[in-house]
Amino acid sequence: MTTEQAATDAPVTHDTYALGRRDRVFGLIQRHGATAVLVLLLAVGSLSFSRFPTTENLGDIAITSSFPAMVALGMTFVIITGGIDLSVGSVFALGGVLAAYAVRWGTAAGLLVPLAVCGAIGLVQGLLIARVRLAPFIVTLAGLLGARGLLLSISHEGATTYLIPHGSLLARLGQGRLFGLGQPVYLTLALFVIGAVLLQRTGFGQAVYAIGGAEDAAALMGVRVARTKIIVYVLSGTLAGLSGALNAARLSSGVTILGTGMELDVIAAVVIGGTLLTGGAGSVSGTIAGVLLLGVIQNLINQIGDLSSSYQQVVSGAFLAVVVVVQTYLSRARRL
Amino acid sequence: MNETAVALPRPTGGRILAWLQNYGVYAAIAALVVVNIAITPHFLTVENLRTQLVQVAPVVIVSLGMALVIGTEGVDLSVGSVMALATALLPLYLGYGAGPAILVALLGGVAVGLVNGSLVAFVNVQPIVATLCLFVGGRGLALVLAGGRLKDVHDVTLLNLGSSSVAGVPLPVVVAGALTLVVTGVVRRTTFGRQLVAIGGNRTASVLSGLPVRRVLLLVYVLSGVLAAVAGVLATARLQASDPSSLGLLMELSAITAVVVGGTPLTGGRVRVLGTVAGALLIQLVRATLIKHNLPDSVAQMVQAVIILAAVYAARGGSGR
Amino acid sequence: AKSEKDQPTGGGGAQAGQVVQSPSGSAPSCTLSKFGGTKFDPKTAVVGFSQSEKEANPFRIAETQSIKAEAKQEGIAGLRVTNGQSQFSKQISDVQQLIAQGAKALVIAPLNSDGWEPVLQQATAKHIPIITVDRKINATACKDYVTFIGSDFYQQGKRAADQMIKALNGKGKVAILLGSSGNNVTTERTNGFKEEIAKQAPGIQITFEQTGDFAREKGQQVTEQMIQSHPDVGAIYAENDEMALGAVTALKGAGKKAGDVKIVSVDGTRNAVTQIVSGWIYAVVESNPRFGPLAFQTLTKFVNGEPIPDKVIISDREYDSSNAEQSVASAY
Amino acid sequence: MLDARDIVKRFTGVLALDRVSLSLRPGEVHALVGENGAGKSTLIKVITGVYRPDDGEVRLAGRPARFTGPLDAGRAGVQAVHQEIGLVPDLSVARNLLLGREPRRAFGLLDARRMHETAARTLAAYGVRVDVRLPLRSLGVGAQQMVALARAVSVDARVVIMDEPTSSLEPREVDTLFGVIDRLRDQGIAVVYVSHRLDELYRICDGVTVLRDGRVVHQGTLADLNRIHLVSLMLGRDVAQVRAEGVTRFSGAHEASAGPPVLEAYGLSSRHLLDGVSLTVRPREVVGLGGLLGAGRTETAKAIAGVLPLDAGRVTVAGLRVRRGSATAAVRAGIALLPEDRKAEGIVPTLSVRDNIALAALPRLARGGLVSDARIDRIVDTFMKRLRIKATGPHQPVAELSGGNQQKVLLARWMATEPKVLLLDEPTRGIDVGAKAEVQALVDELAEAGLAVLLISSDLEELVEGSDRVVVLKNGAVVGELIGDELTEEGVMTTIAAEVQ
Ligand SMILES: Nc1ncnc2c1ncn2[C@@H]1O[C@H](COP(=O)(O)OP(=O)(O)OP(=O)(O)O)[C@@H](O)[C@H]1O
Ligand SMILES: Nc1ncnc2c1ncn2[C@@H]1O[C@H](COP(=O)(O)OP(=O)(O)OP(=O)(O)O)[C@@H](O)[C@H]1O
Ligand SMILES: [Mg+2]
Ligand SMILES: [Mg+2]
Repeated sequence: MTTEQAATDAPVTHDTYALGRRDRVFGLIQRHGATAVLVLLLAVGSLSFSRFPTTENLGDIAITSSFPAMVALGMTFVIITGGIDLSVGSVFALGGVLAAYAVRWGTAAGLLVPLAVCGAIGLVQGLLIARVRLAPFIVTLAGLLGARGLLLSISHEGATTYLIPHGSLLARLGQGRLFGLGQPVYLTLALFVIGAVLLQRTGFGQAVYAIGGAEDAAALMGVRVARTKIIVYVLSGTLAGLSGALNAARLSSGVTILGTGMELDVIAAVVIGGTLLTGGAGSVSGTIAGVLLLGVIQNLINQIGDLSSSYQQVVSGAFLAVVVVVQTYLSRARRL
Repeated sequence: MNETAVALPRPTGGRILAWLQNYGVYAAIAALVVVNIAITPHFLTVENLRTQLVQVAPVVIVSLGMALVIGTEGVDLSVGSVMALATALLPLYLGYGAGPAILVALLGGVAVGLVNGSLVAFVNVQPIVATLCLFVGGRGLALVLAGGRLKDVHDVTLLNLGSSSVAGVPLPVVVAGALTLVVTGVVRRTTFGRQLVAIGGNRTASVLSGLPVRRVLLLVYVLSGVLAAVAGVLATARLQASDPSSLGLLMELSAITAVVVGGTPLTGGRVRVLGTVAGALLIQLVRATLIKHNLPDSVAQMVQAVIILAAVYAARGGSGR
Repeated sequence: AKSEKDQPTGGGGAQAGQVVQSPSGSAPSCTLSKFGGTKFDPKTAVVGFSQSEKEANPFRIAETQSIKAEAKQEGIAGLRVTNGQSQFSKQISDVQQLIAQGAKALVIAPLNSDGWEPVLQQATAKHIPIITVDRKINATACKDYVTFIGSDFYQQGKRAADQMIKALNGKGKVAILLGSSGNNVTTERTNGFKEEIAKQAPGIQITFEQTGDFAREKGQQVTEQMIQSHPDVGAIYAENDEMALGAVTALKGAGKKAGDVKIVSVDGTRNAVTQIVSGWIYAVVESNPRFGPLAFQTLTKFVNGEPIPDKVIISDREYDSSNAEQSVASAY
Repeated sequence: MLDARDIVKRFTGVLALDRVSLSLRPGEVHALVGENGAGKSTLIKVITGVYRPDDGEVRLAGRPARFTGPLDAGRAGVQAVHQEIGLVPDLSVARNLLLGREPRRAFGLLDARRMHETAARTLAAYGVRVDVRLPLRSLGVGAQQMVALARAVSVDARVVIMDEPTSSLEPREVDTLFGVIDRLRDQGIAVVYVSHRLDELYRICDGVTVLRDGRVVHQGTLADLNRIHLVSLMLGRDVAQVRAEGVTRFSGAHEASAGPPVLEAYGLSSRHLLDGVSLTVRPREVVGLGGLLGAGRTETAKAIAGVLPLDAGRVTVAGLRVRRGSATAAVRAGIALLPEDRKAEGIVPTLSVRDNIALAALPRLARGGLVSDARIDRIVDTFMKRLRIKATGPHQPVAELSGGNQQKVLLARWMATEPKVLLLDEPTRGIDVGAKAEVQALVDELAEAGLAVLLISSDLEELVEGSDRVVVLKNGAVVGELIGDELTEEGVMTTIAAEVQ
């Protein structure tokens, strides 16, 4: 039968396998380059600063990173679809204020209200992007303004800071510790596991990658492009809201001045994690490494002791550059 | 957009919509002006016109560079920091007179542009991240140079840049206008201009067609840097002080918004210079209106969000980023 | 590099350190034992100072400098300084890191009054005395933290209002250049001002209030817009000097004369005081940033077991045409 | 089975479909033919619900079917393989093949292992033996096309539509494909088959629909319609005229000059892709590159054009060495590469036809960095006429042109640079008979004019007819060369089949 013959005469495929090995190695490095750099940095830090590798210090890094991490998780999905979400910073802050505002009606409200509102913001953005086909950058930029405005109007132009009463369930949720680590850390880890499964092991995840890789092709292959996009932005909004709410619980107050510039940090973390802003490639594990990387950098800068605030910025800029360059060399983003 | 992209359901409309897509910004501006004439006291005065133009001039100049960068499917987040850098460099060299000082400031812009450009063109770092590095570090550097403190500027020549005017037109506006013409020329008339949109449209094809892709990219980011530096100098002259800590904060977002509202898609491959200028004007008018009517910050921000969306909806070019 | 002729930059030195207002809080009551801490020697111990914003404006520069200078003078070797870069989350983790680095005492300039829960928990667990400077922390003194040293922003607002009333002798239209939204300082300086005006001078209306984000450029731009839309405004209350100076530039640009529009502001930076002399600014309410001496005095007292008040309000000066000339030198 | 009735589709400017009807019987293989831009792809997209028709309706098994999109159509059993391969390059082969219907485990989680097994098995039946975990990108266009086919057919379909499926297939792959189509026919599945390769049509199609300028000009059984007649219908010229011109073909007139070769490539090597490929082309000579998919022909071309990073080897043009790994240098040296993948590597979709044509020649059309629109217009005008590019005007966005016309635009782009060496990778892929003949004639003409031409084509007939000499590649190495009367389709096939010594 013809197929048999075709099969036997098909090109010798050892070269494709070689190609395969090389490509898989690339993929591996691309996914774990950030982790490599992170390990390196941890080693350097531990060797140079005695105060760095203490459980307390590392614990602090973990808890501090866990909030941006949740936001970055949502951002990872968005960026893999080839989109971007600039609104997360404001939404994060809004989530916190809403939680503190709504907790008067009970813990449930304290969590659900921010999730609902922030999810709704994500929904609106998703609709505008997927259905009206406006550029994500601009839509979410508007989202950034809108959410901040909403926050200000709730808090009377930021004049009132709502408090989360001591010992309330919500407060304990954010402040409680387990085996010496803050509870949010575990929640974050759990969310990332779920995220990884969602991305790698479900049809939705496949759709996300497909859309980022080639939206038109994906559409022709019957992927529900619009629906997937909308879900992704809802996800991002909700996670930002959740992170904000938990952070408020930890601070036991809805601080109004949070989250400015957070979006860029988060995007940087995701990209350093090996996710391509062009979409179609990326991983959740990389993102967590990226977030921790930024956290560690901050911590190390403080370890160095009294750098002036301006120098601190210069250093973290330089750090970022180095990391990004290394990251890019590890994972050749553009092939020809 | 390619065959299949066109295939995806696109809102197709009659002439009006087609017209709107090209002239949406201008329509929006017109509308806003009319509204203001109706509701805002003392709006239709020369002084007011002056104020708006003078305030928008730096934004326009930065947006011009941003438009070019976006044309190559890139983005430059560092523009705000470049402005800070320029303003920080100025007073350090004013001792030699305004000319040299300004020159140094512009060189600062070139330097930043070179770094951004090399990261993007040679290392293939994604533009947003590449420029993020200097977005963070640049302002820090500026503050280091300035010793962290604001300095008053007394040099008359420099101050004149901000205050004097040619035939009744304030100098910053003249500069902005001139630069607009230059950039228009670059995009329309020069090989460089044609090549940069081609690169934005399809980088692989551009490489295969033997375009000097790397050189073009490098140059684009340098241009963006220089223009931002110019804006920084003008802003300093107007403020009559060098304030690296706050000058040009959030400028990158204003500029990007101006460009996109002006009808240049973030997907690259197209540059609309005049649209960009209009975009900047629109945003300026919106902000002015909100301030003049003394709206609280909360409302102001939400209204801005809505108007930006409306404008982009009207001026919607291709879809994508 | 060769810069222009010398700038009138102050900041350095300890001239015009802070003067404690006759302790308006409760009488000295908080002691080490009451707080539950243990005695230690500040000179040898690690002492952390957490600054909230970049040292990029006169106030912060002077503040940090004064802390560092005083520490040197007192021979406190183990001073560690962090900077929150205006990001609250960062300041929180900064302080936590200071604790992790074994700080025995903390001096904090909070970016925000609320949201210190995690820090306070860690600190109290280790009985680390916290002294907050320039802004309060909303918690119980002598339990969560030891004491607060600083100005009373509400008072500053009130005093600005009084100056304003003098300037307009009781009637006219006033514009406010607000600080950045959501900031405690903004809120209190606004409330103090408004309530005093309402109480003392019903003849004065506040017809315009927009945020200038504590920045000169924004202050200038907003003022320019205001001059067009509210030409009848006779005075401007700027919630910090930078915005006031921006307003001055704007007025000059609009061809106004010095004194046409009365400006009252808060801070007392050297630039502002100079503008009083030249007549562009009517009066400035000082907000003295030189916390170093007072902070370390208080700390030493405290660890030596002496009682300290749970609130140390410093007496801020006021600059106006009468004293500006001779005070310029001592402004920061 | 499937009925499309009086379909009308308008695009801004063009009436792409004008009351087109098409009806299929179960087990029928129906040929859909027409010039480039006749409306074939558009019709297919209307049927599969990608476009909404401005008028008319599609009926499936008697009932009106208003598909909301490909997914919907697929569910109803209407599958399509689109002209531009509708797959995602960065996803793995397996995921591309099974996207949307992956084998599941508990909780609806994907079963990666079974997914890879299934994928490997399915593809093997199409003669594609690759590691299915690789990103699709790493496969050649041909292989990708096979994946797309496998994807469309492997779901239980009632109608399968193939838009130019063979445009990048080897004769052997074509056989495989036809085997598949026969199977479909036996299962009573209706097939719509779009191709510009007439001989293929006659091999497998029963019915035929001829489109011209969006209108149906003939419908019937293919057997009743001889080749010449078919062509005349497509081109809209009368039979005599067509017979006079000959359906296609190279004149083969030009005499390769005996002079020194203008293009010399020595030992081009690149890990996994090429090892030591050497070849020379003299002026006025057309050298063909033969080989199976993945033999490395595209790689060879790209290496010469300086876009494939090389481990070893050098390229000289007219004796002058070309800087390695620089496309710019290659272009300056006079090398022009017409890429295989028109959409990804060729057109700049955001630009107009005019700007696309002028792109490569810009430096030559400019003085001191300033472009002269007059000169550009002149060039563009000449080539649009000369290549009969079908567009509403020089300012129409190139993305709106039909595949064939886009190809012509790319040819024009390179001719405008007046190159010394022309590398053509699948130059007639997806081009209609009329245009094909033009292009082939053009290639002759260019050779006549003294160019050195390197021709890559999966269409053996074209390769043999068009080339003076064919170099055969296998696994990235030269395995033979055929000149003169050994240069026949059989000759090439046997050389390919022969084991490497
Ligand atoms: N998205 C679009 N916008 C405007 N015009 C279009 C669009 N798509 C196709 N056209 C026009 O519709 C006509 C039919 O195009 P189509 O792609 O169906 O031709 P085709 O028969 O597939 O040609 P080919 O054999 O080259 O693929 C052409 O004139 C083309 O220019
Ligand atoms: N049928 C196939 N089976 C396995 N691998 C393939 C197949 N087709 C292509 N490949 C892989 O794709 C890579 C590039 O193939 P490509 O098609 O570019 O080569 P080519 O000789 O130019 O083929 P063509 O020009 O006919 O498309 C090859 O190295 C090969 O590993
Ligand atoms: Mg077609
Ligand atoms: Mg090929």
